[in-house]
Amino acid sequence: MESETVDGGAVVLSARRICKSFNGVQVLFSVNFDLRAGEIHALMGENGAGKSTLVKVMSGFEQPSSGEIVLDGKPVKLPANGDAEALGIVIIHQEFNLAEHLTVTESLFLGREMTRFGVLDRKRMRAETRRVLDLLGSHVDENALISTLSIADKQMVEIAKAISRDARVVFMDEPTAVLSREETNFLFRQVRKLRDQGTSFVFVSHKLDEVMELTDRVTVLRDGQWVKTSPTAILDGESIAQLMVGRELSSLYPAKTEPDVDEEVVLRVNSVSTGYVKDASFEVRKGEIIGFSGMIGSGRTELMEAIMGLRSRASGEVTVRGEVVPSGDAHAANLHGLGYMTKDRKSKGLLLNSGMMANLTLQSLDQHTRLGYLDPKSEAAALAKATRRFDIRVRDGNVVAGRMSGGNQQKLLLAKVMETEPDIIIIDEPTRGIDVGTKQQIYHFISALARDGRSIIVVSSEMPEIIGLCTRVAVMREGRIVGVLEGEEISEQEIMRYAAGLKRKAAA
Amino acid sequence: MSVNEETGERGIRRRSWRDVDLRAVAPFAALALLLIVGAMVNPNFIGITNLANVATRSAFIAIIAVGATFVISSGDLDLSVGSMVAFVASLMILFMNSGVIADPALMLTAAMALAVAIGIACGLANGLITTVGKIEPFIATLGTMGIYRGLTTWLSQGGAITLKSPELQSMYRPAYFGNIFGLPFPIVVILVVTAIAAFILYRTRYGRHVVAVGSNRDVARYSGIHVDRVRTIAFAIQGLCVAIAVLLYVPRLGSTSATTGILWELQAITAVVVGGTALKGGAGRVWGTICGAFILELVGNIMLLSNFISEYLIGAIQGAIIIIAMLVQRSLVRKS
Amino acid sequence: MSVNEETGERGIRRRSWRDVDLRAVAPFAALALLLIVGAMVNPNFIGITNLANVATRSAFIAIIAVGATFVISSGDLDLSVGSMVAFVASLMILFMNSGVIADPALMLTAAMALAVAIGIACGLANGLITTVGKIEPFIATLGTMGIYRGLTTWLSQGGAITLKSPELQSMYRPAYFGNIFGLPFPIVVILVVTAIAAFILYRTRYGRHVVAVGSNRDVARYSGIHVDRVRTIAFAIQGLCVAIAVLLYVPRLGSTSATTGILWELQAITAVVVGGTALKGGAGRVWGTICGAFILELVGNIMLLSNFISEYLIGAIQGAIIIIAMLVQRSLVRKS
Amino acid sequence: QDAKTIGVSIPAADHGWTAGVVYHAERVAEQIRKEHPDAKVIVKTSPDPASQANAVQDLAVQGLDALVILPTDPDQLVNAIKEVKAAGTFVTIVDRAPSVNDATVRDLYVAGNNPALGQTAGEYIKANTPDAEVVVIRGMPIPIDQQRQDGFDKGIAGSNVKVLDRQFGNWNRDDAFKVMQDYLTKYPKIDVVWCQDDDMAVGVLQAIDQAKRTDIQYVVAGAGSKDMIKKVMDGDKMIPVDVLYPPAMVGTAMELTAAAVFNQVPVHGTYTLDATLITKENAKNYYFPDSPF
Ligand SMILES: Nc1ncnc2c1ncn2[C@@H]1O[C@H](COP(=O)(O)OP(=O)(O)OP(=O)(O)O)[C@@H](O)[C@H]1O
Ligand SMILES: Nc1ncnc2c1ncn2[C@@H]1O[C@H](COP(=O)(O)OP(=O)(O)OP(=O)(O)O)[C@@H](O)[C@H]1O
Ligand SMILES: [Mg+2]
Ligand SMILES: [Mg+2]
Repeated sequence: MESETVDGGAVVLSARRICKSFNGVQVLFSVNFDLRAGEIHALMGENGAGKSTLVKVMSGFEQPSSGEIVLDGKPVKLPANGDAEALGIVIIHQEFNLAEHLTVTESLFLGREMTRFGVLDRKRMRAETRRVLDLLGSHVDENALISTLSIADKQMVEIAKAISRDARVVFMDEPTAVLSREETNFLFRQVRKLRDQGTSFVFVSHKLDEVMELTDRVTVLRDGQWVKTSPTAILDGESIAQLMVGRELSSLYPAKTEPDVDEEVVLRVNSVSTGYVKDASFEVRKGEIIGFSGMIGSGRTELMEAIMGLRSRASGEVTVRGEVVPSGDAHAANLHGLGYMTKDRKSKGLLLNSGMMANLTLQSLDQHTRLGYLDPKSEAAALAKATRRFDIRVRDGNVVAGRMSGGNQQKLLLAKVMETEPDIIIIDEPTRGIDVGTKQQIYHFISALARDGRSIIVVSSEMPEIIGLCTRVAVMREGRIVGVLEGEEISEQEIMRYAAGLKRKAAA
Repeated sequence: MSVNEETGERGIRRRSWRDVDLRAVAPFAALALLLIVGAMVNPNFIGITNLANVATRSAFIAIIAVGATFVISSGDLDLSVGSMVAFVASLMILFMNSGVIADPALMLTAAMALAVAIGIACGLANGLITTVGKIEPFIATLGTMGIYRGLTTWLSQGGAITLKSPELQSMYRPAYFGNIFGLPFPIVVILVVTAIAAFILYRTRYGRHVVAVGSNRDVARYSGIHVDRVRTIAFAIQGLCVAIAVLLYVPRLGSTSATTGILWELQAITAVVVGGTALKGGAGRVWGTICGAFILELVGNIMLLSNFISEYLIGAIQGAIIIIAMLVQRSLVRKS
Repeated sequence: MSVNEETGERGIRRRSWRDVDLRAVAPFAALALLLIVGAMVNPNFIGITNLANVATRSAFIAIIAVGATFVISSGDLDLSVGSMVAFVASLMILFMNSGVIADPALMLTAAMALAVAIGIACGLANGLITTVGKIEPFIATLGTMGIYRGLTTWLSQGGAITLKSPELQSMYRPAYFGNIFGLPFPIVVILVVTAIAAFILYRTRYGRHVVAVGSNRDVARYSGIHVDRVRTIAFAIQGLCVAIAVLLYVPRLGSTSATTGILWELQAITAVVVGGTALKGGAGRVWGTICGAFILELVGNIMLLSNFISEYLIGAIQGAIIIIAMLVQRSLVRKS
Repeated sequence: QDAKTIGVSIPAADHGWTAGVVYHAERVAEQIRKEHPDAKVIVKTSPDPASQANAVQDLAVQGLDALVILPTDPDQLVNAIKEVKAAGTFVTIVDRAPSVNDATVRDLYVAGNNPALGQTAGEYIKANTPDAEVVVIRGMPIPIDQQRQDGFDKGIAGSNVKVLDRQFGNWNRDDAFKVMQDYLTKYPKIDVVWCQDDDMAVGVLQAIDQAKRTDIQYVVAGAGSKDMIKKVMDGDKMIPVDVLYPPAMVGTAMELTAAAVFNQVPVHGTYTLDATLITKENAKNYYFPDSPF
């Protein structure tokens, strides 16, 4: 733990008795928050606790319903829409804040383009972009269109955008949720450097280890209320979790149950190739949880999408209980009992302008059809059940999906996929942006499904998740499955070895 | 998690009436305003005959616009509907003139079936060119607009196509001029078509899929929806609605020409948008749409009944009224 | 974690030139195809005179469409351009006929300045109604379309407004019929306008903002861009382009009427879309747009020069050609 | 006794000729109002058949004693007209007759003569340039245009006059300009242009002028707009004649109708106007410098 905290450093920005309501529904209750010069301050809380809302209020993107923001000891009304940047306050949004049609450079400089004699200085902007991306260890091409980037790369651009501005205060709302460990390390290095130069950071994350590693102080919110602020050094992960959830947490991962060796093979993937993925073969037994690990961009998502018929397969075959699943037909895959939860909840998972119910039942409308028409009562019942089962917390049941907190969106997405009652469930990044309490719930849920005789494929970049849940782990590298690990072999070092290409073995 | 129960309960809370309903009600408010204006302009305006006339003749645009609501909700656009009306009507009349079926009742039934079939086929063609050909719907249907209109010109050899048999004509006439329990038949058709459309859009799986596709194609695809099929069917529904409009149009004038239905596509789209459906797709308001169609027709009617406006300025005032009606709507929604 | 280097390398992949450039080139490929078809249809087609004629008369739509590229890129739509042409031209001619300035050269200059000012004002009006009034641009400009057209009809009392002074007329005539180094003057204007537009769209801050606003309004707003201002200015640019088109239009026939510019909005939008700009906004291709305008004019020209097509079918075949041209474009882009 | 209402339904001013119709309808309406102070004369314009049918309905709602209608497309309006007639209203149809044009549809028919407009033009060309190669610019694909074409063909029948091409110019000067430009590209030699409408002639003349072609001997237009009649009067070589198809006919119809309504003058039946050939000699009789057309 770093200890160069500027202890008792001057308070730069603070929130005093902030209340915030949306459409008459209160989400922040008289919250106080102080940010000192040159500190990294973690903001923790369950999904929907109000972290993002507080961050938005303190950066001018939302106006508080009551209470005041104090900058350098003076109460201010922050200008809206990112204009607070002029005051040195920038924010990395939890939702991506990028326009798909622009290039990386264009996005980075949007709203503050460099010009020479009124003409865009594209060369200088490109060079500057390259410089900032390199600082962050990102290899994103500065001329690439945003629409062609992976989520992680978009997040890096988003971070680069904030870092590159001369900021006094940087709010980072779950910047690492979609990043790999290395990318996170690069980011942290940069953050510490800037912190040492006097920049203050607010770091929102559900990753306890990162919070412990990076931050100087922690503030915990629960249900929109301030619970505690204290130096990170005197806390440990467990106590933070306890503060957040308001009770003690039992062990995160449920006990593993291995399926019988003679259990039926339900899914067989036979040398499937697509654009990038080459010759992938594996099989999944009934009641099994198999993990897919690998570096970012190793092709896991692409393989899963190919299995699901969301991408056409160049060659190879997918069978479920001996029946061939046609290529390029997602609906047919569903009918075969396959279910897929995308990692990209914003642009592929949820209809952001629709309410919870429309989203939840979109994929499973058949279940609610009576004599050819949809039965709203049956849908409402499904929603009530799903909100309980997945602990979806919204303060306003009428809110559209795009306005829900990030974690609750993730839960809604999971609920949506589970509504189809698939036998074989592919979950891409199951707990992205999920708080610890709910994480535990989701793990137990997955495990219960497996015990129930369903098969689960977990694609995850979080090593502990893979190790804690799965009885078998396939590792991908450059579009190929380079090894399938079992039992004792499953460990962080071993998986890394395969992922890095230091080791490989024939697919099981 | 102890907050559970309580969150759940809150979750089920009724959809806030202020938020949702006012937006749906707004077009009707604009309509009410127009009715008041109309009544001030001319005392005849509020008479049953006049209002029934206006409602009756809004039938064509209203029914076409109901179809357009599907296409627009699914994120597409159909510019060909006006010329499709001309095309379907021409073929229908030509068929009736051909006299291949001797019995008039049978002939009429066959002709109507034919019109419906052609309408759906034209709609399907639009849909397939757009989805399979992956061409912007604006261009694809601009192309078919030219094609349908051109074929009509060719069929009519530049003239008009008129229903010849007086027997058929008098038999068919009530389809536009008749009434059921005092309600003009076209109004009955509008109501039935709209009710069915509302049912499909709000109460069936297909309707949900339309909105999902219009709202975000990727999300729809990842939810196992056949996006192209949904879009194509929406175009086919549009074609069907055009055919239904033709079934009312032919008995009214008993004839068509290459100029039939010119600019109806603009009117239909306007009706949809005035009715509260956004052109970007992702939400459809069928009842709003027919309200929009009625508003458009009413504006024209008020112009005609008012006797103090230079007819040169009619277009200008119609334009101004449409803008004002939209401003009224917006301010209503914003106030809520 | 040592894998870093290598993952990196893959990341550095250049923005694929095939992906981007072919899409920009596609309209030109369709144009080339048309030129070949034209040459086969009629040997006169490829003659300099004919091609110059076509290019010259595409000037109005091309210049208007350049403005439309801004509006469409920023995610809006302007349906009023056709009637705006009529309105601006009428006022310009009326001003010249008023004879308030005796010196013809001065009068002409003043009239041109007036036209530009009115065009910009009309565009601004569209922009403000859309942004401040928060009305869908489709409806807002449909309204102003009616207003401008109605005012024109009223100004002309339904007839034509003709430039009276023969002196002014002969002085102004070269603006359409003249040429510079053998290049017809309107073509020069197209090229200059497009070059300036391309510069603004691709090389200035404002151009960036236009694309950002069209791509994602919220993102643009969050980046501190004044979204409404950007949109309004795009409408004003559209108005300016309309005014420039008028400056070329008036010398051609020396008169306007209430029917001038009818349906030009559809043509302008078509030119923009055929040129590769998506109607959903977020990307503008100015050079593609003038290519699109030229394609449209060429299709009509080929139809007329061909000897084997019934004049009744011209519309149908034009429609088909547009669809085919788009399919050619698409297949080119997809193959890449 | 003078408190009568006359409804006048005419096409919207969508080109010069219809603009003339609107002008004359307004002019005569004013005149009737002056003569009969209690009379109501309501003039309504409509852009297409469907909206004209609506307009007729709207006029009927106001209680009509007489209807004067110049239908945009007669066959499509027969039903609407019959409706009015059935209510006992005096009906006058102007210019464009439906296929069934008898006392069941109207009381009075004031006929412009569309076939004659074509025929007069054709006969003039036949008489003056019997071996001419002619290009034709049509209006829009609607019946009256077809009637003019048929009349023209009848007019040139039995001569060596050859029609090289017929294309639509939509009664629009810009479109006519384009079509003419392309004709000039397509045909190295053109003797005569028949463009049947004065509006389109404006575009045609500009195109010929631009191409500096001297082979075209003259242009025959039609309608009788003040600009073209002026040219005829001035002896313009390119516009030696014009075929009269006066928009003022609507005024004639209104006057006759007023006579029927107010003074019970029996004016039933058909009044046909000639498609007079305007030449340099008689041009001044048809020149109205104040008309917008
Ligand atoms: N614009 C809005 N309109 C309505 N409700 C909103 C809006 N923004 C946030 N909320 C609600 O406020 C509550 C707090 O959301 P917030 O995004 O601040 O949570 P969070 O702590 O960031 O959660 P997470 O960890 O899941 O990101 C949620 O119930 C959310 O639905
Ligand atoms: N060298 C390369 N050539 C072509 N495409 C590549 C290359 N490297 C990566 N890609 C792209 O990366 C994608 C693989 O990313 P995918 O999302 O499937 O990986 P992932 O393992 O799921 O990573 P993530 O953690 O980002 O989800 C492929 O679709 C491919 O387009
Ligand atoms: Mg959040
Ligand atoms: Mg992945």
